[in-house]
Formats: sequence, structure tokens, C-alpha cells
Amino acid sequence: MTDPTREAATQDPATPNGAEPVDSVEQAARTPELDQPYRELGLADDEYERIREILGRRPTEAELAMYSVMWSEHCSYKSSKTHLKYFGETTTEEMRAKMLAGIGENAGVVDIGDGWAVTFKVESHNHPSYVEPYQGAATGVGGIVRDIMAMGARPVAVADPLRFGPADAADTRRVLPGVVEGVGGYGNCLGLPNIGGEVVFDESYARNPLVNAMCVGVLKSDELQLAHATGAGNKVILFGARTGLDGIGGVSVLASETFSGDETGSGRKKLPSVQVGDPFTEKVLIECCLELYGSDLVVGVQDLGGAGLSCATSELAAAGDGGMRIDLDTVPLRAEGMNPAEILSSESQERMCAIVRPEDVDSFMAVCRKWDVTATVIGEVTDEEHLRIDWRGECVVDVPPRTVADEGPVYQRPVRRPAEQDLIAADDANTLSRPATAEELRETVLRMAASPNLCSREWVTGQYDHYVRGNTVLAQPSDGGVLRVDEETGRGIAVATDCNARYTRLDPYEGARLALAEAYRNVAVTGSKPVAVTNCLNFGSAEDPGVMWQFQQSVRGLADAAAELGIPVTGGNVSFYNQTGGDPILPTPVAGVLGVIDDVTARIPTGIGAAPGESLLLLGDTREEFGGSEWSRVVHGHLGGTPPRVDLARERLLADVLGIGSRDGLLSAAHDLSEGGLAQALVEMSLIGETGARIVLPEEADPFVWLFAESAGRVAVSVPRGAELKFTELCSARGLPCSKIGVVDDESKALEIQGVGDIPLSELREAWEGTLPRLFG
Amino acid sequence: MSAAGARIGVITFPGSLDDGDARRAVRRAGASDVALWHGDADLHGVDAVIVPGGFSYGDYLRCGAIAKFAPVMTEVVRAAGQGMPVLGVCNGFQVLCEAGLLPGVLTRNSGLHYVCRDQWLRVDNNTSTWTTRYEPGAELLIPIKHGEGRYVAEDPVLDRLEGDGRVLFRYVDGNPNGSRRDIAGITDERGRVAGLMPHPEHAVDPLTGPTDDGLGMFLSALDTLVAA
Amino acid sequence: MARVVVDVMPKQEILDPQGQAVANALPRQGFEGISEVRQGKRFELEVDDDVDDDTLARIAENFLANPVIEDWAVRRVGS
Amino acid sequence: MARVVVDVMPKQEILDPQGQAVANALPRQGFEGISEVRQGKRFELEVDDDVDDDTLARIAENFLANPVIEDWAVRRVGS
Ligand SMILES: Nc1ncnc2c1ncn2[C@@H]1O[C@H](COP(=O)(O)OP(=O)(O)O)[C@@H](O)[C@H]1O
Ligand SMILES: [Mg+2]
Repeated sequence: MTDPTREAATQDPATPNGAEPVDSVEQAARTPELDQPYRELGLADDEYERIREILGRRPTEAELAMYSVMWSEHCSYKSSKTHLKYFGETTTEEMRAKMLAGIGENAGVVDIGDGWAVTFKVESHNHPSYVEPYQGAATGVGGIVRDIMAMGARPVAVADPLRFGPADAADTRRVLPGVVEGVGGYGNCLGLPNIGGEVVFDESYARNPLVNAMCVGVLKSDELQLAHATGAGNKVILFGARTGLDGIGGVSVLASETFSGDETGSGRKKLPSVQVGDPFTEKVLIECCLELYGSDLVVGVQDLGGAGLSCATSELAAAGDGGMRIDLDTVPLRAEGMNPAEILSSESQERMCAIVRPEDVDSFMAVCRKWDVTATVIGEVTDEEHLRIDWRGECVVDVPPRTVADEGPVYQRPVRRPAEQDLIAADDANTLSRPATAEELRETVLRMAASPNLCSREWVTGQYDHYVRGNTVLAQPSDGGVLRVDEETGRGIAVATDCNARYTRLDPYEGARLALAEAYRNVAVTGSKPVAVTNCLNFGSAEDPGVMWQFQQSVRGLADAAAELGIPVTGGNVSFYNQTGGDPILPTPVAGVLGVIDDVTARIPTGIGAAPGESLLLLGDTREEFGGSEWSRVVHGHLGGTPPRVDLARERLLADVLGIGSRDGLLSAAHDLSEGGLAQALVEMSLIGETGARIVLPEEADPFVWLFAESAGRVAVSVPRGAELKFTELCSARGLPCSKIGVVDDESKALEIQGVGDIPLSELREAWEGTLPRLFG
Repeated sequence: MSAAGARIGVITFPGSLDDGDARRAVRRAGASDVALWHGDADLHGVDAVIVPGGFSYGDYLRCGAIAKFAPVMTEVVRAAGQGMPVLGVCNGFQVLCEAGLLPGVLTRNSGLHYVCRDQWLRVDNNTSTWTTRYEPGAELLIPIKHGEGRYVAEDPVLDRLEGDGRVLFRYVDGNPNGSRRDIAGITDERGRVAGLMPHPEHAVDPLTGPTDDGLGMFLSALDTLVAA
Repeated sequence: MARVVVDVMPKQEILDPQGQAVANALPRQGFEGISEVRQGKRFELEVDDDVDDDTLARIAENFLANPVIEDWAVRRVGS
Repeated sequence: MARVVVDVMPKQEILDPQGQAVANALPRQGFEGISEVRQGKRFELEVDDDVDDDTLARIAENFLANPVIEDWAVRRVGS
């Protein structure tokens, strides 16, 4: 039994460790041969050598900490850079026309008309969320929101693509509720409506859950902020939370190596690398930032995320026109006895760094005081071309900032297509045994609806506020979230994120194209026009040539598809090393699409029954495509064959027709077909609309294929009486296959499918809604 | 007074979230909205006050526990004593309870989860300043979104609230948070200070809410102000 | 039957926004002289006499506390 | 400087769903013999020596606890 008070005292890492020598630049020059723990910090031998070359001496401890975090995979993109270039190479001038900021900025920015611009980005917080689900997910949301703030935008919504191990696994019961509570706890408290996301279960995520968080921000197109430190003499202001010992796990190696033997050293080694989020501080920080931007008090701004001050100072300086000088003693600390390396690497949340003209400092501080935000001048912009950081009167960092921020190592990792891909492709899903009788089909519809990947997400999304800010026009369970941006004109935006990683596993190139096609379609079915793409590329180890092949193929697939769709990739995020032992996760390139809708009152809902006498139509072609399908997983535990074919010209056509249909009021509901095929789409349209329907199979159709195939490029729509002719003419004029599949029936409390039977909505609802509450309480 | 002449203040605390929505609802009802600041001990001559939803001060200690000490709240308590209509929504309800303007307290939902959903309510009392536009027994569909909305008070207090007709709304079709006696909203003895967990300001336009059933609360108060 | 108290507190080096919010609010209410506040949880358990200390420690460690960010202490306070 | 602990517990007659959830979960995890769990809060304050007991009581009563539903206890635990 322990006494926490006593324990805390002995464990206390904050105990000042006396007058240890400062490892200054001078000291470094004097002791060139000192052994440095660079390997423990994740630097390779040649990387360390390069640092010595750049500096012409050994790095100081603080410099070593900076380079090691900034040259890490997460910050430097050293394994992915050579592949990501392809996004730029495939983006034409025409695609770029509406892009105000793109890859390389904190987040992409797109002009949406009427003087408005939108910025959006997804980021991963996978590993932290496995270690500590609540705080990991919460700080994941906090981090992406600050990225959006750094563009000068007001964050207006979040979304959360999530992936977990098997739904019934004990560890999933630990991770999922915590993650959901963390996403909600942080986002709800910030007042950001959650308008979308995903919940996917698969064995491969068992010890590698994926917690991706998206944030969307809105700004006037002439209010863009940039992360650069310009103008010698301008002040560097750190504002927001104090800096503590959070998230410096790796860097505490320095303390323990250097001061080995003393208690502080060994104590710090045990420091958790988890960070605790403080959403209230971030909420206040948002309002404070917006007031600062609005009063034109900021020359440049950068959020503090991974790598903390190391990142913010070196990136601001690298993007500027000179250098920067920082006095570390001025940084407000939360813990005692922090050394320079720790202060520079701390990942304490809820902090921002601004460049401010000297004459504006007082006004800047006044705004911060109004919002009770701690703000401190920690340095200034210089014309020295160096980033120089002092501590206790000595220079502890003196580096060319670009060498830290931009000129990290670049690797050409080996890429090899695994031989087993052929075996997987040969393992055809179309030969699996199928339900044959009406009774079997009926049972399959219900079993699929209740399966963890298809069942209602209400248990998750009911914990998220989607009403706050009063501009949410569509949210869960719609295919895409839709927000009003301008109350006067009704102009709005839509977002959706998607990835079926089973498809990507079968064929990473086609799978990535399918992911983008689905997100694109999910935006289009709301009546919005897709305009831009972001991504979050979650993969296994970059040192596995097979994984790198998946990565390379996925990047090419996404980029090529974006080019074919004519919408630019404006940014993204890479997360490698999502694997346990030799088993990587399914390759998971999540695609996020942003759309624009001229008038949100024209949005198309998902549920049927809103208008009297609707007809149900199916747009697109159905083929015998079961490779990677949800049916093959649920019924056979199978993953093999080839994914559905992608036809991006068809996707564009669909989006055009849906756009016109929404504008002209021809559609009362629309839902895209994806996992689970037509059967699942019909189940959802009926349950969401709380209205039954009668479905008639086309004469030549095989009922099983027709109901469960996952052919891409399809959407089910309902058309009000009177609009049917006009809509079908619209389709045939443009060559979009469109067939009537049934009618909505206000009286019927059932989904009646010819050749399958009647399924009362109450029975369907129990199947669809019961699963997650049963699993997670 | 004309409708547009009625000035309804909405307080912003650090961490308030639905202040903008409350102001939009006030405008939609036809009144003028006035932004009030937590640190400003001045109601700027408004005719009624709304304490909006959100997480004032992060709700870290207890919901509403820190906000009640804000300078503006001293003025709200004083004005309420003189009969000014005051409405607390969600976090605002919690603040009013903590500040002693309404009895009881809002505690952690019995399901232990934050709940955001469209909720059916029944109007129990239509004689308070904020509910005159509703028929007694009418059912409204209004969003709820809270983690700590379980209304708790001692039995004698609950008996008195019910006996005096001070329960404004009750949850129907399922109690989402374990509130005692399904209570969703209450009023003070004079029927002028009201608090509820559901968000009427998010049900003023079917485009962005489930219904416009919430508008009646703002129109009710406006009727009183215009008549005065 | 014994009563057992388990105290769970955020680790010293971990940010405690709740405690901080309380600490910041106190001076505004005229209470001076409180320099730091940390907020944790207190559990009171009614426990059969045959539940041993080791079991209690496991309950605290696995259930009541999150050892990644919290310290805990168990004590019996009599029945 | 003194360290002061303030314990805030839900009143006996008040439903405590959090404590109950813990109590219900324990047997499922193989921990038997815990008949009741109540969950409250524990505050640790660093307090100047001139802050008297009366002030501490007012802080607890008016701020840290809500007396409608919670009981509180203050104790000094030394410096
Ligand atoms: N983690 C989540 N957070 C918020 N919304 C979610 C989440 N998971 C799923 N949703 C929402 O639930 C609905 C159904 O999700 P999904 O079946 O993945 O949609 P789709 O197949 O159209 O991509 C969508 O509105 C989606 O945005
Ligand atoms: Mg969809």
C-alpha cells in the first residue's frame, strides 16, 4: 500500500537537480568527443554525423533533442517524402485554381466563393490512444484544432475516423469507450460540432487502433495567416498553457544519461509520454486567437504540436527571412527543474506561438489578459539567419533553422510488392457459398445489419454534440456532414472521410482510388460539389518493403484519382509503424473530401419518407463484385479476390446529377451504396426515415448479387411524385444508368423485398441498433 | 414596448458555447440580442437575461460552480430578485442552481455518458414567463446534449415544485439522464426564472434543428416584455 | 465488513486542469493564500473481511486508477 | 505552508451511478466481496499558514462541495 503524497514526493521528477552544468555551445566546442545518446533518441549513425557536419562540432544536448525530434519520421516525413511529391506532380494548374494554401502549410485552404475560404485537415493520434485512450484521443482532437487555428481560421467542426480491433475483444472494450469519450470530451467542450467519421472493426487494428481526427475551419479568404517569422525586431510570443514535462518521453533519455546516478535522472526516465488535454484552455485560446487575428496583431503564427517549441521556433524561423533568438528562461513552466532540452521538446498542449510587431505587443497582451491567457515574449526575429537559444546566460542552441525544419534526412526505403498479393488475388470471393432461399436472404439482411461494421453508430455519435454553433445541416447518420457557412446566402460545405482498408489490402492502388471515390460520393449525395481532398495515411512499418509498396501504391492511387476527379489534394498526414511484431495493420489511407453547396436548404437527407409518394431509384451498375466485401467477412471470415472496379468518370457524372437533382428539388433522399451493398443502404434509408418501402427486383437480377454486391459508383435515391420523369430524363440524357427499384410506403412499417420477404422495421431496428450498446454498455 | 424594442441579454463566460445560438434564437423571435460579458458587473439595461449552454470554466469542479462567482452573476441575481425574466439553458440551468436562483442540482447522467439526441418533452406548466406560448400537455421535440443533466433535489423540494406547478417540462418517451421525476426544466416561485437541460435555442429552425418547437420559449418571454 | 478508502490523484508531473481551475477561481472569490490545488478521486468501499490487501491493491491499480496518469493509495479506515 | 485535504463525497441517500458502475463491474472481473462503492472527490491544497480552519470550511462548503448532494471533510495533513 502506498501513500500517494509520499510517493509523489519521492517520484517527483520536478525536484531541481542542483547546479548541473549547462551543455552550452561553448561547452560542446570544448568537448568534441563526448559520447552522446543519439541512438536512444532515434537518430541513426549517419544522421548524427550529418548534424555534426552541419554544425561543425558536436550538437549540444538541446540541439540534439531538437534535431532528434524534428528529424523523426513523424516530423520530417523522411520515409514518405519521396512518395508524397507525387501529389504535387499530379496537381494541375486548373486543380490548383481554388487552392489558397496547399501541402506544406499547416493545413490546406480552399476558396469556396463569396469571399469565404475553408481549411481542413486530418491527423492521426494512434499510438497515444492505445496507451491512454481518453487522453490520447482528446489531445488528438486538440492538436488538429490548433493546426486549423494556425491558418487564421475559426474551427467550425470535427470528424473522427476510428478503427479498432474486433468488436468483441476485451481490449476493444478498454480502448473504444475511452477513445469515444475523449473525442467527445474534448470536442464537445470546445463547442465544435462533430459531423462525421467512421467506426471500423478489424483484427489487424487489435493492438494498433487508429484514431484520426479531422478539423474544418472557416475564414475570409483574405484573412489567411502564415507560419513565418518575418521582420527583424518582431517579437516571438508564446501563449496559452504553461510548459510542463508532458510528452517528452524520448528526450528524458538525455536527462538520465547525462545525470545518471542522481534520482532525478532515473525518475525522469519513467516519465509517461502521455499528455493530458485541457479543452477549456483551448476553447479560450481559440477565442483569443480569433480576436488577435481580427485586430491584425499577428504577423505569423504557429501551433505547438509534436516537438513543441523545437518545431514551432525552427519552422517559424525557417519560413521567415532571417533568424530568431529565444530566451528560454522566459518560458513559463509548470514543472520545476526543467532543462533546455526538456523545455524545447515538451509537448504540453494548448500552446501557440506568434510573431508580433513590437508596437503591437501591448495590444496583444491586452487581448490575452481579457481571455485570461498566459502570454510571454520569449524572443525576437533577427536578421542573423540563425536560430539561437539562450538559457541562464549561455547559448545552448545555435543552428541554421532550415537544417532542423526542412533539411532532414530523406530515405528511399526499399519497396517490394509481396509475392502473396497474387495468392490473395487468386482467392476469389465470388466462389464463396451464397444464401439461396428467400429465408436465407432475409436472414442475411438481418445478420449484416447487426454486424459490427454495418450496425448503427449511434452509441458512438450520440456522445458527440452535433448541434453546437447552430449551423449543422446534416450530421450522423448522413453520408456526409453539411454545415452552413454563411447565414445570409445559405452557402455551406460538406465533408466526408472514408477508407475500406480491406480493398486496399487486396489492391492498394485500386483501394486508395475506391477510398477517394467513396468520400467523393458521400459528399455528392448531400447535394454538395466535391472540391478538395485531404488524407491520413495509416500504415505499418516503413522499414518493411511490402508496407512501403502498399504506401507507394496508395499514394499513387489517391493522387491519380484526385487528378481524374479534378480536385486537388491540399494536405495530409502520414502515420507509419502501426504494427505489432511482424503484423502491420491493413493499409488504411483515409481520404477526406470537402464539398461546397451553394444553398444548404437544398441538402439531400438520407432517410426516406419526407415527401409523399416517393419512388426509389438505383443509379449506377451492379456487378458480381464480392472481393473484400463485408458479406465475405461477416459470413465467411474471408478476405481475398479483387476489389470492386472504380470508374471515376462515372463518379463525376453521379456527382453532377446529384448536384442538379438537389438544386432543382428533384430528390427527397439519397444514400450511397458501400459496405453491405444495396441491402444495407435500403435498411438505413428506411430506419433513418422511419418509413417502410416495397422493393422489386429487376427481372434479370440475381437477388443475392443485386442485394449484397459492393460495386462502386452507385447511389440509391428517392424521388417525390411529380419529379420522377424529370429526374429519369436527366439521367438518361447524361447516360447515367437509373432503374426504378421500388416505392416508399408511408403505411408500411416494413421493408418488403420481393423474393426475400417482409422485414418489419422494428425487427430491423433491433438488429441494427442493438449491437454496439450490447457490446459497450 | 415593441418586440424589436425588447432587449434580451445573453451572457458569455469563458467556455460558453451556445451563446451565439441563444442570440440567434432571440433575433429569430423578433427581439434584440445583447452580448453580456462575465467579467462585466453590468446588465446594460436589458429586459431579460439568458444564461447559455456550454462548459463555463471547463465545468471542471462541478458544472456551473465557478461561473456563479462571475461579476455579472451578482447582477443577474439582483435583477432576478426584482422580477427580471431569466432563462438558464443546460450549463445555464446548472449555473442558476449553483447560484441559488433555482433549487436542486444537476448531476452526472445515470448512464455515465454524455448524451446528444432529439428528446421529447411534455409541457407541464404554461403559466411561467417562458412557457405561455405552449398548451399544457403539448409535446415538443428538442435536442439535449449534456453529460450532467440528472436533476436531483430532496423529496420535500420535489414535492413542493410539483405541488406549486413549478415543473415546466418533463422528459417523455424515455428519461435520458435519470432525472428525478423525469424533470427536464423548472421555474422559480414567481415563474420568471426558468432553467432546463434541453436546448430550445437549437430548435428554432428545422434546417439546423429537429423542429422549431423551442421558439415558443423566446416568444413567450417576448410577449411578457411587450405587454409590460 | 471493513471500510476501505482509495485515494486516486493525478501524478505530480501530469497536468491537472481541474485543480488548476479551482486554484484560479479561489482568489476571484476572495480566498487568498491557496497556492496549489490538485483534484483527484476518493472511493469508499465496503469490503468483506476476507478481501486481502493484495486484492485491494489490484482493484485500485486496474480499476479505480489509471496508472499511466494517476497515483493511488489504499487504506482501511475501520468498519 | 500546509497541505490540506478536502474530501467530498456524495450524500448517502443520493444515487451515485459512478460508484455503482464500479461496484457492478468488480464481480465481472473476478473481484468478489466488495458490497458497496461510492465515488467522490479528493482535493489537495497547498495553503499558507495563516489560512484558518474557518476559511477552509467556507471554501469547502461554498465552493468545493455542493451541500445539496455532497458531504465534505477538511483535514490538515502537515506540510
Ligand atoms: N466516429 C464517428 N464519429 C462521428 N460520426 C461517425 C463516426 N463513425 C461513423 N459516423 C457517422 O455515422 C454514419 C455512418 O457511417 P458509415 O457507415 O461509415 O458511413 P458511410 O458508409 O456512408 O461512409 C455517417 O454519418 C458517419 O459520418
Ligand atoms: Mg456512405
